[in-house]
Amino acid sequence: MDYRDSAEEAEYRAGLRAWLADNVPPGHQNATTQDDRAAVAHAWHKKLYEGGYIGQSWPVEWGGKGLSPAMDAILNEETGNFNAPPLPGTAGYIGRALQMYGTDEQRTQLLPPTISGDIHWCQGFSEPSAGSDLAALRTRAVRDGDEYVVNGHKMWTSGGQYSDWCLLLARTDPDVPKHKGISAFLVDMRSPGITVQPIVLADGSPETSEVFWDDVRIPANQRLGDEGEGWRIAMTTVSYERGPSDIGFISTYRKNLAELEETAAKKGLTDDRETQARLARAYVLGEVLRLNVLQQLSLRISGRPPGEEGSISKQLWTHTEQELQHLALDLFGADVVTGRRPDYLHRYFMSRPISVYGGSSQIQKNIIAQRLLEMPRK
Amino acid sequence: MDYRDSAEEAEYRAGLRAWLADNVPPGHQNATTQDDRAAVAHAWHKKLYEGGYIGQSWPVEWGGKGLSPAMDAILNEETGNFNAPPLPGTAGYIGRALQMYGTDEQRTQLLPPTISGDIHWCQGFSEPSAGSDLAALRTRAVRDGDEYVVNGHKMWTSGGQYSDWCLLLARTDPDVPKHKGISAFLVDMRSPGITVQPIVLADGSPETSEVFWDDVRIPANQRLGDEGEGWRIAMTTVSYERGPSDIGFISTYRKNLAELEETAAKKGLTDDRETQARLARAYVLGEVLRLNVLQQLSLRISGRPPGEEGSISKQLWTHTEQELQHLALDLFGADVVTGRRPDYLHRYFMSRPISVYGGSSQIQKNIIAQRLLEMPRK
Amino acid sequence: MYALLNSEQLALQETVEALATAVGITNPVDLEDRDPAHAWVQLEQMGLLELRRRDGAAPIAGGVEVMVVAQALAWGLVPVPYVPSAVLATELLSLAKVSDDRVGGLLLRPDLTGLADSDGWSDALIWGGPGTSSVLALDDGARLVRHTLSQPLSGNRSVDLTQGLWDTVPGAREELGEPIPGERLDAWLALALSTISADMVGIMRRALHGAIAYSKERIAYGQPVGSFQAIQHLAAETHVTIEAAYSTVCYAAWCVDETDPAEALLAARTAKAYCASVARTATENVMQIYGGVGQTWEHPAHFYTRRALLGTLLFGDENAQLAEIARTRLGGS
Amino acid sequence: MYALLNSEQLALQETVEALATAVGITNPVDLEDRDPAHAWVQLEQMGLLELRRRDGAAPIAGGVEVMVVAQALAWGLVPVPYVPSAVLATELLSLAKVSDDRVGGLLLRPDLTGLADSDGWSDALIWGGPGTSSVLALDDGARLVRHTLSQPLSGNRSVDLTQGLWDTVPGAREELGEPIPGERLDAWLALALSTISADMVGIMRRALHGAIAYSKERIAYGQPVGSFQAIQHLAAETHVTIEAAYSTVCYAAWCVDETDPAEALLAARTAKAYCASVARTATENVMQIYGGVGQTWEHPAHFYTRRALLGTLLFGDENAQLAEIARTRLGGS
Repeated sequence: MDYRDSAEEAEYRAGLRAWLADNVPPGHQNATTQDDRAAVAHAWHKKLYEGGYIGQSWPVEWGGKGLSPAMDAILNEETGNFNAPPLPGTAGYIGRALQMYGTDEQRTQLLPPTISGDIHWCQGFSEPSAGSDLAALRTRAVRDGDEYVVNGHKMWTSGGQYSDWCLLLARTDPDVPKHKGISAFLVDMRSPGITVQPIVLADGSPETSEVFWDDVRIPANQRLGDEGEGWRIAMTTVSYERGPSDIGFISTYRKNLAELEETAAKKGLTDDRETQARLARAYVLGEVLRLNVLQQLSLRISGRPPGEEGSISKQLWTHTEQELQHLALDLFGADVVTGRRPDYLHRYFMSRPISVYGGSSQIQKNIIAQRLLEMPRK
Repeated sequence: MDYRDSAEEAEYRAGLRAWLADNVPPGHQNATTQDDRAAVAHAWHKKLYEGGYIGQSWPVEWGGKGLSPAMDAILNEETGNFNAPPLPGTAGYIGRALQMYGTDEQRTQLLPPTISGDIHWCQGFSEPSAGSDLAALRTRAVRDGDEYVVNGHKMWTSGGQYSDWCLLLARTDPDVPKHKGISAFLVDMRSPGITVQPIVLADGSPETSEVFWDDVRIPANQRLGDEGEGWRIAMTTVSYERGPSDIGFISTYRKNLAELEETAAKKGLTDDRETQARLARAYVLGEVLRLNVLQQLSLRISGRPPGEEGSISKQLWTHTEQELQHLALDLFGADVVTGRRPDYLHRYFMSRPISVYGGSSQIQKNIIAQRLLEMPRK
Repeated sequence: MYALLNSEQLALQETVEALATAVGITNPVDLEDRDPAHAWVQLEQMGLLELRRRDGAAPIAGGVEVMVVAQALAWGLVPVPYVPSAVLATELLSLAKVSDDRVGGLLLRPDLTGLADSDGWSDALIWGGPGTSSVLALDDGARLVRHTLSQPLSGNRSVDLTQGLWDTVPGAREELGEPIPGERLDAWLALALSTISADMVGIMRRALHGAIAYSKERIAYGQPVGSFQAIQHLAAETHVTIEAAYSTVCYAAWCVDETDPAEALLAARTAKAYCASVARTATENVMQIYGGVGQTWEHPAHFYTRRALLGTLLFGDENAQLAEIARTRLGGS
Repeated sequence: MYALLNSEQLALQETVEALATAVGITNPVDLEDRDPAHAWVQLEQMGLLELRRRDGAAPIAGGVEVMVVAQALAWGLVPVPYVPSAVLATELLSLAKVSDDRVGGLLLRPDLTGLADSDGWSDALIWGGPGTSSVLALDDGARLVRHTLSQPLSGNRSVDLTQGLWDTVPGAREELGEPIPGERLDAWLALALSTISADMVGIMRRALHGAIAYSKERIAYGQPVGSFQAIQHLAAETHVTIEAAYSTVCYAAWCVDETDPAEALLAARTAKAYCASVARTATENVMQIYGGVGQTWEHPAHFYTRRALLGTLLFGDENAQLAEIARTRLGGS
């Protein structure tokens, strides 16, 4: 056990800090509309790529740096320390899916621009009647010569409006058990028949999108993996999506907590014992999550692929973020309900679906009980 | 809606208060051993009977007073206000079982001494492998001429050592579905073959008992109800047992909260804002329970027998009592863990099984969801 | 003793629930399509705006009837300022012995913990409807002050899409009627807290009602999600807290006109403390049962959450009530 | 960066867990049948009592190894005063540069929040084993004070049946060694908090481990109770908090010897705050999963609860830690 940087890690960190000092875009926090935030994210991806900070732990042959997964954690931590925009998460896990399941042709075509930020991805998994029970998805892909023809309706396609490509799950065989009839596709979002519409979240802000697929034709060589392999690909992909470290959560959390502390101080609340205790408790929960993620990252450093223990982080992440937003409401509720702090209202409503998406809290607990604790299924 | 006493209720209350002023035994709180507490309870039962305060809402023909169920609530409230010992709960619900299911002979034999406190009852329901799933009970009663021969092992027989009679559930037919093969019996605890052993609870105090039944012979005319009717009798009985008002919980709770407030004041903690808030919260929870119980009592006043809404009170009661003991630990934990307040340790450990006995919290939530909210069973 | 609604009160509940279902909001489109003035007129025609006017010394209807109406209107998400205007402003005017036309709303402190005092009006917020043209506050001497607005309200600041909070606008200030005795003000505060709590119970009940109906229809893993024990227990826990909240609100509402004001205020603070401690969680649990769809603007789940958030704060959150309860019970500061 | 045990540390864990399982307590009868002195001798023979002695400037083993041992001994409910005696008293002697025989225990304030100061000895409590013959405290000048007891301890006051707390008895007082610099005392406190937290994690893990095993065997309604979603989720929630607690304890234990004392103390307070916030609930959940049998004296469930209750308070409960964390992070009083 050693939480200190190794020589290699320390060198990496020093270089990164120097680079961040020069490159974090000033004022990027002022981007509050979805469009502005997407623009910031895309520009930041490009900049990270130019600095050599994309795909740290990917193999060199696929455009990565071949570094230890520890560098991912350092990157997360330091971008947080420098108040940088969030790291591009989607590129990370879709890139892995391409590496693990793509053909040489697909990798050659798509990995370089994915890494460089020349193309951006969305995920076409969930549907109106397939959420937690993702395998119930109904979007059909029917083989027609050298193409598949896709019809269906996808929900919760984050960034659908800003994406060039989509990793799509669709049913290619309706006659086999539900998990076995699903295939994965790499789809150019400019294909005719794709319609993206924003989904407006509870606070009134468009945050994600739904995508309608009407007779969309996909070349057969854009199928990822074999027919029927879609479920396995999705599960692997999701396991890389689940970790809070992969999505820059911890750095954002620290920023938001620091901001709450400042607001409390400005309002003269930091002399109040209960406020002190609650802010300290939020710090503790953030540390709990950070330290748990470090242990899971250490499993990866030691060569273990992400497994069910990711459900533990997901639960901690959910609790930590939802509690932080509860704290904001409890401390500054009057400002929130009277419209003086729309940012807190936004964050509050954004914190609620964390216990729903990426496998609801109920599903995570099933996984923990049945797979980690080996409790009996009915 | 009217929370005020009716003229009849007010008169009853005034008479009761005058009687309590003269009759509450001084120093009864000093009874801390199980033996002493049983002696206090039995003496108090006798005294209540002499004063006419047993069976307030029972029919006059069975030795009751034929009063409105509201008088039960007043009795509960005022005995609490006067710091009297707990009301005899077992007599109440076993008396009801006798009234509803007993033969004339059984009623004539057993109701009068049950009311007068000349005999005391215990309940032989649970078994080592039949707790929440009570219908899985294995104790067998085999018909042998004019008798049944009982063999088995009962757990959680509260007051087993101090009881003269037992309401026993035993399986009379192992070949029908489990709920249908159970019968109820009225058993003299002096019958040969009955062995009572104390069960020591987690804090080290004997609180209840287990009872071993070895070839115990019960006259067939001591069966309560028909063969196979035991499950229905048990459920009716339990529904009268479940309400916190039936077991004097609310008055005990108020006493215990007042005592915590005094202890906090003595320690100079009542100037502390957090302590104030937590004590106030305990008051609120006590009121929540009291007011919910009043509404359920009103259903009975209006003629409805107790139903599934009793599960709501049970959940509130569990939460309220467990939270009060948590509060005691949080305020005076150092005194508890260093042996200076064995009473708080005792109450803490006594609060834990509330979420287990009389239908665990999990079972209560099943009942609420499936029967009150009509959510679908699998 | 009878702690439940009597047959007349049940009939009132049924009537107002039917009205509320007809004129209330069930989705964001309704917010634009439905005219709140229409609902208001219907309430007026049914005499529901008059409940706290005095017929001699006694109000036309008691705290329990007010609770029934407030709860039913919240159940239907009827976007009218019933509580601030028809109940609380009317009651203030009655207590000050002012025979006056209807008053639109109340002037609240910026933190919503109570009526604004006459010093801090520039920061104060108006709790009322879009057509409010005058608001009430109290001066230091417990004398009612009316502020007649010189221009129409604009820019609803409220997070709750079905209740209005507005910046105050300039206007004329005048003192009204007789000073209100402290004891009567306590009773008024008890009415305020119990009515706001009743509103919260209405919200919570309707929210859970919808989620349970959804859980019976929505299929996952081949069965209704409402058949999973985790969802059943979440619903059951929520139901327990809502029914418990209702129990406290009934007593608080009854006390308003039937007990001495100190007891009424303690009962009302108890109800508000409990409702404020469970309302957010209840509506969050409802959003969780709805899953993804419950997170969207198009779905009414957030309407309930928003109204619960506002209700939690109006006239003081749980902590504020607990502090006052502690002062009553334990003495001290 | 590697936030997990390395292979040597894993081997140590395995060894001590095996020992702990062999000499620990699994039911109340063991308390009378098993001789704690025997367990102590085995720990001694394995060199585990020496980990915090100094070999030159550095201790023989670091905070991580101490954590591993403390957690494993708690896992086995080994009724020996390992933490107060072998870890914390030994560390104090090392810091004061005293080469001394083993010291039995520590003298704690009556509220268990820390070492007693020299004024309040009559109320102080001894945290140690039944054979403790001398205890350590600190005087105002941060000088170590040894109190040699003139008579044997009697009457264990501890709620925890596997750890001793005793009234102090008269004895001879002597100052020992060099004053300990404030920074070193901070590091010592970090060691204390992280080791107590490690003990709590060991308790929680073992408690849940047993309950899960039981849930696979115990049949209700024709199936193992562990197959019900409600029980699965209760176990899952408990598991999450325990693993989270472990994550904080690892970092805190590592910091003891590897970071500056201020960082180590913050990490240790973080771990203790979190462990104290979850331990009671975790052991209560375990009692709930066991159902009726988990409420009885004969069953070991209450052993875990008792040890969790004591651990929660030793050197300050969650509130005490949060207050200090707030002082560090927010400044002020």
